[in-house]
Amino acid sequence: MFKKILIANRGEIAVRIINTAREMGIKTVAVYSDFDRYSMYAKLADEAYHIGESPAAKSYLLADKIIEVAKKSGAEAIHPGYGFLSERAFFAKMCEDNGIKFIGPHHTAIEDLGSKTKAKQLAVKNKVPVVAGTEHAIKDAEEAKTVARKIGFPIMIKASAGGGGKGMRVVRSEEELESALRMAQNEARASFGDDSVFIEKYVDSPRHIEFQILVDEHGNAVHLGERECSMQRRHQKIIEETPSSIMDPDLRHRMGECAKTIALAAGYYNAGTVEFMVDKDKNFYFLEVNTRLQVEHPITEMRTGLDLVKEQLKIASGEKLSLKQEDVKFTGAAIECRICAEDPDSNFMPSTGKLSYIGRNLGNGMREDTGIEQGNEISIYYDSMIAKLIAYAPDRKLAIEKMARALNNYTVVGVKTNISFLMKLLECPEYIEGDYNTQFVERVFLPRLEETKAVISPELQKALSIAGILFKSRNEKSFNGRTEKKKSKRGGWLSRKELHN
Amino acid sequence: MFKKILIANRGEIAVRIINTAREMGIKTVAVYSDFDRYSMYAKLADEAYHIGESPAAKSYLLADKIIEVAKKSGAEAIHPGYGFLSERAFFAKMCEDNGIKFIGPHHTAIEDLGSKTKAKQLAVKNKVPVVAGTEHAIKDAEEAKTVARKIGFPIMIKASAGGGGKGMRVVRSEEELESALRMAQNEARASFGDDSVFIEKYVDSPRHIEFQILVDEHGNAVHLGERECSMQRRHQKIIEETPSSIMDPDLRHRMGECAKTIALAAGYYNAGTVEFMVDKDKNFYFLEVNTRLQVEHPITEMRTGLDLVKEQLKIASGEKLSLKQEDVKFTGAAIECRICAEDPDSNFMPSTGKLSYIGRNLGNGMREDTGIEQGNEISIYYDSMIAKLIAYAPDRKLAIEKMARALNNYTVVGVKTNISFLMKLLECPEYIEGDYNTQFVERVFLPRLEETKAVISPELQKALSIAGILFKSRNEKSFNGRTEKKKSKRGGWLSRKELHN
Amino acid sequence: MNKYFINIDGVETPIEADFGGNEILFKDLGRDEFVYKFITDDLLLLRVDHKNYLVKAENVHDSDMKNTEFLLEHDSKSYKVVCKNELEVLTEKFAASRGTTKIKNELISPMPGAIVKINVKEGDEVKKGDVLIVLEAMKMENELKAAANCKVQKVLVEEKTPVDKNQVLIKFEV
Amino acid sequence: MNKYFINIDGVETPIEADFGGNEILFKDLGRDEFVYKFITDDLLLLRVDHKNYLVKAENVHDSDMKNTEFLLEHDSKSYKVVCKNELEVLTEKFAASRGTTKIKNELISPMPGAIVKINVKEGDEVKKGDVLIVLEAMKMENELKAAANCKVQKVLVEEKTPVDKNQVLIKFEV
Repeated sequence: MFKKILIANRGEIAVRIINTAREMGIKTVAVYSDFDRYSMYAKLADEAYHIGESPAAKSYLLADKIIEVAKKSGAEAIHPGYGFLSERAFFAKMCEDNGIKFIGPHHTAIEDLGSKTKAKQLAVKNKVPVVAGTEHAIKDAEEAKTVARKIGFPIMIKASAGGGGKGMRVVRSEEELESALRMAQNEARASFGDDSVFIEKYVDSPRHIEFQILVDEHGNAVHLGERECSMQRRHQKIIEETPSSIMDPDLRHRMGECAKTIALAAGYYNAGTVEFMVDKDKNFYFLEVNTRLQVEHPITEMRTGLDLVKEQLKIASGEKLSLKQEDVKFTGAAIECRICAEDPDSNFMPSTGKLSYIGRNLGNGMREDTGIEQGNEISIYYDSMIAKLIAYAPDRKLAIEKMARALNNYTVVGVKTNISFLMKLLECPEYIEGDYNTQFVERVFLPRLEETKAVISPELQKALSIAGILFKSRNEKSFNGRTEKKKSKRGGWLSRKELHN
Repeated sequence: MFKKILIANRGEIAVRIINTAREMGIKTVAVYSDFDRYSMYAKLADEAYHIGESPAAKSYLLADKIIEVAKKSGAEAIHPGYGFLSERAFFAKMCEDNGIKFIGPHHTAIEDLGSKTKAKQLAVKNKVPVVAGTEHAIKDAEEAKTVARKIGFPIMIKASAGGGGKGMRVVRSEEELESALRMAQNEARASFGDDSVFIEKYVDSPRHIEFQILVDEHGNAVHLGERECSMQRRHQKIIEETPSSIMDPDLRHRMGECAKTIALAAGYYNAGTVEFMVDKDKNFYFLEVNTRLQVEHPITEMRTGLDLVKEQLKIASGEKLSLKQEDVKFTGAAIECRICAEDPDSNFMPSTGKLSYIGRNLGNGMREDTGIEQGNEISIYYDSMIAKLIAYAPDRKLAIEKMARALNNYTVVGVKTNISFLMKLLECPEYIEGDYNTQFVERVFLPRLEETKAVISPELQKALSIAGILFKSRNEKSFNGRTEKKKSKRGGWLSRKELHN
Repeated sequence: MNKYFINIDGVETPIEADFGGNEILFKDLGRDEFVYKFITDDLLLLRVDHKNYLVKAENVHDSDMKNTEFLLEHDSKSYKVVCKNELEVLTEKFAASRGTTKIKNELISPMPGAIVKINVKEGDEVKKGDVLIVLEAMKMENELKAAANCKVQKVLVEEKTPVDKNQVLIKFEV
Repeated sequence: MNKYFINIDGVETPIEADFGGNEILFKDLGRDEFVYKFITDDLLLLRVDHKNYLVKAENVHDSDMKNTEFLLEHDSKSYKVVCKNELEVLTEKFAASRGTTKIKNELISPMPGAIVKINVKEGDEVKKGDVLIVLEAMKMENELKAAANCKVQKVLVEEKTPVDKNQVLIKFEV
């Protein structure tokens, strides 16, 4: 096993990787931008190196710089996390050329699977079902039009190198096509440094279900079951859970086998995720392979008892998988909610600012993966995730109850968050019944939210009145330039006497 | 099921109970002393009532006052937590007399089992093995001497109403007897309001192993396996774990059956804990029954997947146990460490003060039960526990690795803590091998600690030198009455420029 | 005791209250006792008749905040609480009698970011919902749309330049 | 650059260092660069040669703290770091040459609590290890013992009364 690894990432996933490494006795090297100099992960790692300015393009995407730090610090391997350089074949190759182990697949497998077009060809060749569409990058608007006419609208434009909903556009008519193509290409270029996109038939209201796989360098593969990721908004996952309410053992077996087949056909090794669309009749279609750890991997960890980062490290160091398919046991139900700094009331606009207070109450059955501490700042440079809350319980109903309780007790001051939005989602009957698809949030839930008006009880009316007066009085004091404001800033007591004198 | 319950307790156990109640849709009523007006649990409950001054005798032990609040608030039941009134038969009876359900056993069972002497008589009658000694309260020093001579020194004096090591004294010779008896009686009176004590033969270096049981009002009982609690200092548990390294299925079955037998013989219902001593040859002796939830109950929850507070609530509302003994499944290994505000370098003297900073990094496999937030104060009024950390993993080795990692990342500023002490305990070979008993800490570990001297590497020498200079420079600035000190108090950045200008 | 007029979420009849110490007298609603603590500047723990309310003020630090309008969040729901004292009510009546009117005639950047694209130029007539500017922030492209039909008077920013929160991007003719 | 003399955990030879900006020059140990941040008053994140050190000062708020002695905790181990500048070293040498000596002649309460029992009275000769006072705090009885053989000059407290931290309980004859 490695003695020291470098983590080419930041935030919660860097913390997550440091934790497992430390438990295994492996030293960790963090890299940081100006902004992250004293961030939680840079503090927790054994060593930390500055690699550049705050914008990712000037730090976390600087492959050369990161390789240089790995060599200087004596790190034997690099864990790329998710995002940034994690799915860039050239970076995996650079590691290899410099004698550093890339904790991920071989660069040729990233190329073959990371490109959605190539992956699709591979799926077709191995009899894994796919949706109709192009199997190669679209050259220009003319070709896009030809293809679209052939398979018929609605169609979907997708970035070949994509993920996380970036560079994706649904097009319902020919007029929209040209501008949508351009925007998708722009986003793809900005996000992945590669503007190639492809087109496929748009399956209406599918479920998004993905399978976690583990494959070693010796050709052994297991799948760790599904993750239901249909609760999305603009292709951004909001809530993930396992098991999926539509899954049965037979379907799980068939989809899991397809997932393994495609990975083995590509010569893939590492942990990985094979994404599928599932339609109303439980037909499934291969979508793409994410050749890295997923944001939502913890729910699989809870339900299988495995540590996926540990499995990645063991695979990368050449070990054989320690378990066979029949050893994988599924227990209980797990749900993940992503708490983000965004304003659901203003079209989910990201919200920046300093987190002056974070109040948590996790307790029994709750896990939190975060890279943020009270006093930290949410900046414009990186994504808006504050924390992932993961509930785990013997069954789904109990897991939902735990999650609702923990969300209700999670208080963030300083930025707007999606916590209330998440709570409303958890409470809605479609979610409780497990009866939702990728269109649910945008087509059903958001319009319904706009119609709903909170009912205010006389008790609450009184309490809000008093609260308003107290905030008002406090501000008036502080406008008058008194010292009370300063006192309360330190989180101390502000007695009635102080306030009303 | 109840619609509203009152929690006659404070701190982490009140938070713990509120959480389960909320998950079950039950409203909660907190009671608070002056000190706890805005404590975490009093904030989290749906309602909160002031019941008196900070000393427990003037608030949390005021049974009348608590019953009054229960009636006023419309609470149907009272959960007593642990400590305070949780094992006082008169309080259970008061609840009953006032038409409020006591979430615990019938008051007669508390009397019979809560008294160690009566419990011992019951054990003997039901053929559960016990240690030689008195089966009734000692009248005076004369009687103590007679008994001690009969069973032979060393002997143990124990409070009948006791728990948590209070009112316990080991006596090795007749000279020590009288003063030890007096101190034990004093402590027992102060802690439990009852100074009756009894005497038994002192078993040298036993293990302390306890069994969690659940018994309903319909005569159904299950045991949930053992908790190994031998890692103690002055009868205070430090680290608890399950399973115990000495346990085998046959011994577990025999001890578990004894635990159920004694509970059923006493007409007990509720969750409960039956404590045993186990000697080197795996002979076990019944010690006592704790007729309430234990501090260390979370490790049993992790290993069985059950929520013990939920089970208590279901039993108290008259439901039958939903599981039989064969339904109880044990998975993985769980360890609990109690993080306390105390100074291991000064004879574990409790440490009081404001917690100006709490840094945590829990993540995968760690649970924290706490009632403390950053900015809160550890006072002289209540116990010194800051938090319980619980590690859960597929096996014991992995659980230890997780715990060590999480402890290392748990930073408390403002009071001294036992964190470094806990870490050293986790790392010692006897703990890793599971080869320890109740005498290990005091006889082996502490003396060894005193001999050990930290080795300082040249790198660390440099770092500590710089740290010393930085603290010194910072203080000099602040002594000069400049503003830098204030800035850093708010946890903000203190740039090199600010500091050295 | 000070008199306040409170209006929650635009309900027609405002609540009147006399406030002082740890007591409040609501007109028509009776007298209540309460205790409270500011956990931070923006977070208030309030206990009225023994019931806990954790109330967060969402707009305390908005630079354009008036001290009469509070966006308060409780139990994950938001409420607009307008809270005026006697003087403010009087001042307002006076201003209203003089017929002051204000129309938003600017497009303001809702957050710090970089201008990716500007779709309009001086003199353009735009319709409500037209995309005026594409702003990139936090790795996402955000479209800033026209709030009403109007005419562009001046574009104050250029493509590929960074902008601050609340920076004026476009001025419209009124 | 300022010169410092540092001694860690009583090691014989002190370290000499020239300190300034974000650089330090150790005599015999070479030059190092570092960055740092005070997370709180008592908690320092220090990065020397890219290695992280989270260092906690345990005695910064002790009222009797001298600014030359620091009890620092790192990686759950404690170290006594004595850190003097040139002036302090000189002052000390001067004091030593005049032969100043100090002996603790008081029993001080280590924490706030209540006196449960007093075992001695004025004039008593006590031996090292004798229990002088039983102090109850945090529901535990704590025995305060004599640090050396000595004679009680005055008992300053009474049974069943509360005491503060650092309050003088007993004075001894020297």
